[in-house]
Amino acid sequence: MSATLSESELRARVRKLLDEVHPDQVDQYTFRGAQYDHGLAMVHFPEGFGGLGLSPKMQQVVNDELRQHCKTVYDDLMINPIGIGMGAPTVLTYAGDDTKREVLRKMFTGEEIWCQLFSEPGAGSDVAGLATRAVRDGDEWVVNGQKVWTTLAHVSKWGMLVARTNPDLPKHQGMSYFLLDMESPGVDVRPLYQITGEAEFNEVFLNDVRIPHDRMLGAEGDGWKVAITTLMNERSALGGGSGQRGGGPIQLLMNLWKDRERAGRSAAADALMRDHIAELYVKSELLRLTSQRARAAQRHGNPGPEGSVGKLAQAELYKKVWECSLDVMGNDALVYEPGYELRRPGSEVRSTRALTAKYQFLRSRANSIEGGTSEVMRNILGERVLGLPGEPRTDKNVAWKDVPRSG
Amino acid sequence: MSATLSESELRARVRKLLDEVHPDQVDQYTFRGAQYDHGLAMVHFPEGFGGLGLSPKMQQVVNDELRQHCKTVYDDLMINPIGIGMGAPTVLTYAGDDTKREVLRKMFTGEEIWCQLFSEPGAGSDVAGLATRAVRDGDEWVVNGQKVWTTLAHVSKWGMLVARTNPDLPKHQGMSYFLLDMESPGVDVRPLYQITGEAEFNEVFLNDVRIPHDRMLGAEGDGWKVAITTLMNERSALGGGSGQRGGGPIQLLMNLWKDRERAGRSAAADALMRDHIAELYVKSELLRLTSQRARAAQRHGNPGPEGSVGKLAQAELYKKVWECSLDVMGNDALVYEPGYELRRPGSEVRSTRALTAKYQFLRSRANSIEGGTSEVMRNILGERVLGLPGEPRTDKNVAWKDVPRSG
Amino acid sequence: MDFEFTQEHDELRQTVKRFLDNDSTEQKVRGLMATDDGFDREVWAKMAAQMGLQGLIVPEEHGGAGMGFVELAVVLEEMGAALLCAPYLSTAVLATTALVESGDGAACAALLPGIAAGELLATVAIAEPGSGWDPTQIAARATADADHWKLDGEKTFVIDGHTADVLLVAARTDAGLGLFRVEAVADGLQRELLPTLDLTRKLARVKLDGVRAERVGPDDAAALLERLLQIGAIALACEQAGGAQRVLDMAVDYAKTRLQFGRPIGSFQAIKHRCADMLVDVEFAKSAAYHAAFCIAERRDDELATAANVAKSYCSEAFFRVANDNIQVHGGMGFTWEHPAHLYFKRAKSSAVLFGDASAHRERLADALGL
Amino acid sequence: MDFEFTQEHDELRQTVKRFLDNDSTEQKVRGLMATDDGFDREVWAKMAAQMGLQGLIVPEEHGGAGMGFVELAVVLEEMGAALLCAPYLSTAVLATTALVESGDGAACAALLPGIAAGELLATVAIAEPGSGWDPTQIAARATADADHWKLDGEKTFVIDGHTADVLLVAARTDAGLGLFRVEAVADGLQRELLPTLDLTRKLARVKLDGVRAERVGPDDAAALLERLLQIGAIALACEQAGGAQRVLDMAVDYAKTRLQFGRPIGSFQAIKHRCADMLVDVEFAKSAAYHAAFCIAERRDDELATAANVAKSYCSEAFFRVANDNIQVHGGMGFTWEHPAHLYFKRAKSSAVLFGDASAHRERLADALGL
Repeated sequence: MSATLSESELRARVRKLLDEVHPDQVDQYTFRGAQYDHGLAMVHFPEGFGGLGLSPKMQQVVNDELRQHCKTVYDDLMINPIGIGMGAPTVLTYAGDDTKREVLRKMFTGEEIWCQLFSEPGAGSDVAGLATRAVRDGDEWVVNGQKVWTTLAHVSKWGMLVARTNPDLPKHQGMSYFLLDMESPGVDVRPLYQITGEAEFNEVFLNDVRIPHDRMLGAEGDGWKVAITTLMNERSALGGGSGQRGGGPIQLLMNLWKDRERAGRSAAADALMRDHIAELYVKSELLRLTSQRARAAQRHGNPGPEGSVGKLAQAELYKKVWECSLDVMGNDALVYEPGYELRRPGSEVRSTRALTAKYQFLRSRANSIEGGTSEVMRNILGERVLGLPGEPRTDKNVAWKDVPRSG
Repeated sequence: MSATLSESELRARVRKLLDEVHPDQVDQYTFRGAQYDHGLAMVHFPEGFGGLGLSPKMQQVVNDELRQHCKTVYDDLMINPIGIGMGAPTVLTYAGDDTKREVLRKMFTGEEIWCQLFSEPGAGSDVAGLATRAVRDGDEWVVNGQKVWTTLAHVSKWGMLVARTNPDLPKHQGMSYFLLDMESPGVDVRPLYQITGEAEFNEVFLNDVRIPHDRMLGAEGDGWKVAITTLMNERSALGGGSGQRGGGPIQLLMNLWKDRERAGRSAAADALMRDHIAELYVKSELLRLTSQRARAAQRHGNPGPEGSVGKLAQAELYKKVWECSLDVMGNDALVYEPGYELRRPGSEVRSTRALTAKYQFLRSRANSIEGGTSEVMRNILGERVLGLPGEPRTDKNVAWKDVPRSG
Repeated sequence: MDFEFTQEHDELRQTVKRFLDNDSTEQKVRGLMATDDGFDREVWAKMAAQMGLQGLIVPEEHGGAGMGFVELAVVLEEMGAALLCAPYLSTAVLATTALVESGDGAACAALLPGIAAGELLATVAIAEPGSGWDPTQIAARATADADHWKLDGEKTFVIDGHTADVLLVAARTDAGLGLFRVEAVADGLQRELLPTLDLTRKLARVKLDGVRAERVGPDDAAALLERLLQIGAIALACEQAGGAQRVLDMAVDYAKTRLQFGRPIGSFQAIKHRCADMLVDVEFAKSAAYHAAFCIAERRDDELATAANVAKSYCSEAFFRVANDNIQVHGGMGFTWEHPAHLYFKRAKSSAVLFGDASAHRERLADALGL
Repeated sequence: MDFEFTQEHDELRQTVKRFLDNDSTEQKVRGLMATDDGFDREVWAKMAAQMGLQGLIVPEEHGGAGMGFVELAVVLEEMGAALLCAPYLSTAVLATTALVESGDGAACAALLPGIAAGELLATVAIAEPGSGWDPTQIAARATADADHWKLDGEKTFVIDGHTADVLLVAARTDAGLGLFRVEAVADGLQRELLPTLDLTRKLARVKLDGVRAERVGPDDAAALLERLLQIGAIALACEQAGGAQRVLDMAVDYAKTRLQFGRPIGSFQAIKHRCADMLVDVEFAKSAAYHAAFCIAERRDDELATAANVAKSYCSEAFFRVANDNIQVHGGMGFTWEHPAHLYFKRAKSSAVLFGDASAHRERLADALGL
């Protein structure tokens, strides 16, 4: 019945929800719990699991209506980015109803944060080479290994874990996928400090951690397939550039330049910098326009290669923009107020453009690494977009345990 | 006896030669024939074959003495670059005395020019993948195939040919090396015109060409080994940069810049160009200094990586220098006097700097291709200098005929 | 809106592509580039008769199709990809734009029908020896003489100037800059074909010695000339985007089929990653060219200068980079006369210079951005 | 002659290397960079007592080894490779050079023995807030006051300025620029440690409020300051060459041992070719630094300015590139605090800025070349 729900009927349901409980009056958990119970959390999910079995597009209608009537507007990706963005679709596809009931509501309300336990020190670009072992012991699996680059692990209740359950099979075949209760004994989460001194990420050590068998998602050996579902839903930094002409990093750079101290710089140095900033402006603008072109092509049903170049282009461009920002500062680039302090990132906004630029200068070194290195992106563009042949593979049809590996 | 010849004794021999026959009075063939007969052609060759069995360094003494006493000074590498530079050491190592007698004297006088028949359309960077076939027929070999990039083939008497004599062996093992009389029936030399309209190179088509068995150098199947001897003696553009500070291409660029027409160019454009030229000057200077450093290290008996980076660095730098030269010309880059004419390169000097720069702008596109592409050079630096591992090879231990190939 | 290409655009592209595949093959390009005229009059007539390409942006009242710059961009992109040898940029883009934008009804009525019919060749003459593309540096003089004007001066880098029937010449009057129509057969007009680096695009030097001329458009044509140069730059950017795509295709095809060490060279990361970087250049170049074309078509005049500067600066450098990379991917073969790679390389260089190079456009952009 | 390194140079290098391997381990660097002093006084004393490194270029008459800049270059290269945290550049290079080149026998006799003995820390103060490294922009004033001078003004980016016992301060007199010796304990001197991007090199801001000073060297010290800045730039270039070699080694080692997809990542051309390009940068950087060092050592004064501009512009950019590439080769690991890659990256940036960045040096070079 609800599959035939019209847009106006849906809007009416939202207003009904708001009549019962209003986000401006109750706390996050209460309101979002009610939203979930009304099937207005993820409308394409089945009834009883936060949805109404509608088309995913209809969620826009709900959000729109909420925005119209409420001052307090929650952003799913702020509340539980990995849970709602990647965990929910995976759970929907692979978990049993009991598990769905157990985790989805608290995921949506934000009571239980999620993280993703795929990357390992020895398996970076080669995620499928992972070495964390899970060994069956009765109704449980015993897990040993180390994960890394785990955002939010230090505040997470649930981890989406891929581990190797059969090392005798080729690498892609011997993995299984588990929901790990991060409060289990043997789970040790440690901050991983970065070049900036901040720890956005964690290392997660798994030492004889026991997971009940019924927390496996998909069948034994299906781990890679399930992981792909998770990764397909990654709200990756798509490389769309800034939405606004001249917005984003280039805007900050241009403002830094316009406000620069003019003393001590020659006319020739100014000319060089102007040309360089103009060049970066051109590329920023083309990053934006290319993403706009990709969206237009998608709307017209014939997406082309324009949608695939963004990640690579953006990573390389933004690094240059932040480098140029430091060049604009001249000698002031020597100081890094307020110094480095090893800590968790806060939500504070940096007090000056210069401080933001200095932070980003360091932080952006990871642009060409995280979410797929620029080398991996060039492989993807070369092979999947241009159709160039792959390299000879030595790790494909061999038992995982026989593939040489480090770390 | 002659191994103990002192430098002054050697100088005396040169003066004796000059007493008998003087280059300022006789023609090239007569004088260089006499020089050969006196053992002063290539002093490290055996007596009777143009030498005196001395150390190779002693040739410098001869050349020095000749320069002191003669106006007419011949440069081996102008007279028969491939013959004297690469053919002679190969003949010395692998040919029988009859062959040596037949070819070395006329090679040295320049009566018989030599060329090298290694590269093929289907075997560029992968020289050892060559496909020209030689099939034994009694006392002869019958050769079919095509060679390319053959400098001087159109004026050559002798070609150093590598052909495949056993396609059932892995690629490096099934080749043999021949001396080919370029006047043999079935040898067809055609000019290969380049981007500039000039034909510095040739294509050589071999159609049922017959070569006597005793013109094979080395044993059957030793072709690659013999070819390496030839290639090791290649006076490659070592990438030494210009000998003089600020000399070579950068000098021409700087002069073009200093003589430029100033109209129509903004101060900012000038500042950009100055910075760019200064950058190219820095790199040109460092190319020169690095080669000087390599020579110093060699003198001290501990050559390091500094000697190996020149080819790559020079190729990439010179392309940029010539590109910048065109940028300096502004709109004048649109014209290419005196137009293109498909022809053999002449010895004419181009009448203006601008014409030279335009020609070099086009010609230099090949810098990063000929004598080893920049990709191959980076492989060599990575593997041989830095010791990084090679790629998985699929063409090494397989019969040549089973290796996929194109062209 | 930007990038909203319709089915009609796709069909136009296919039609033009088919035509070029037949009538602008590499062999024909090589034949024509060796001639002085530099184009095939039969093919030119066919372009007009069968497809009306010369009249694409000529208003319907003057015998054209009355289309906009988005359609023209599609056509230019394909012509740039095929290196079409024809006076299309000069006649159907530059001269036509100059006439239409001049608002000079009489001049339009006199010339546009002939252009649209493929019977009249026209061009514009702006640059002068020793000066760049900056109209403020124009030295050629126009002097009023009874009911007409007389022109004196020298123009150069006039696209197809040696074959044009009519030249629209920028010259200085006491009132400022003007645009003047000169017949090719007029007394005192001397034309000389220049030996070009890029043989597929012919350029001429034109000497004017008291040549009779008619004024086209307003007394002060400075704004018209500026707009004409911007549109010319965008037209070149469209050609460059097309040329860039073609050399990428060439490089990728070769990388797939050329085997070395028993593998396609495209399976080596050195080649694969170069192609990937070329792809980024090509996609960015298209975004730049298309966006600028939409700006013209939709008369977003406040964005036009920036769009032109972005497009010409980026497309010039991108086309040059990929044309250069294409030679490298092809190895020795890419460096021969018989392979087409050098034709694109030379076109890339010449179109980078025409109407101002990348750094000149960035300088104007920096001014506009208040940097 | 350029590049004629002797066996003694090689032995010196090995000695310094061994010392640094023990006393400037990564762990020690990390410990010291977190302190305010930024160096270990025990190690400093050991450097002087066991190796006489602080007195390397101090003339023998003042208690030094009387060596030249080639030997110093070898030492600086190794210190740059190890990121030694110590006031060596400030004390043993800059202040020592200033004193020796000043020709001021009294000042040399007063200070150099202490420097050579490792008992006195000294530095030079040139740059001021809002001005660059151009001595003509110096605003600090020196006023004659009875038998001494009084200094007023503000200096910044003073290397080890917070720990130095003596500061040699550039200031303006009525006669031009002068160099003045100030005791750290003098009244009116305020020193503040700056929070630096590069924690391994400490910088301070120094305020001078009527501080008592002694003149060092000539009345007009403009040429002395220029030479000092050139030599300082060359010293940094030597450090940069050493740092560049170290990050290349780091990247290559990692590329050999790190396996992905069953292969060492160095077997992939993407990584291998990046390392090859890094090698070119490193070798060119060394050529630049060594050549400049020989120019100083052999007093080829006419070549010095050019050599300094070539060395500082190239080595600054090369070290930055390879330090950046090293992070990329290491992937996520290279981006962590616990890996040393970021220490070199930050050092590369800070040393690129100190004493003028690459484009400033190229501008001076262009002037000198008459471009």
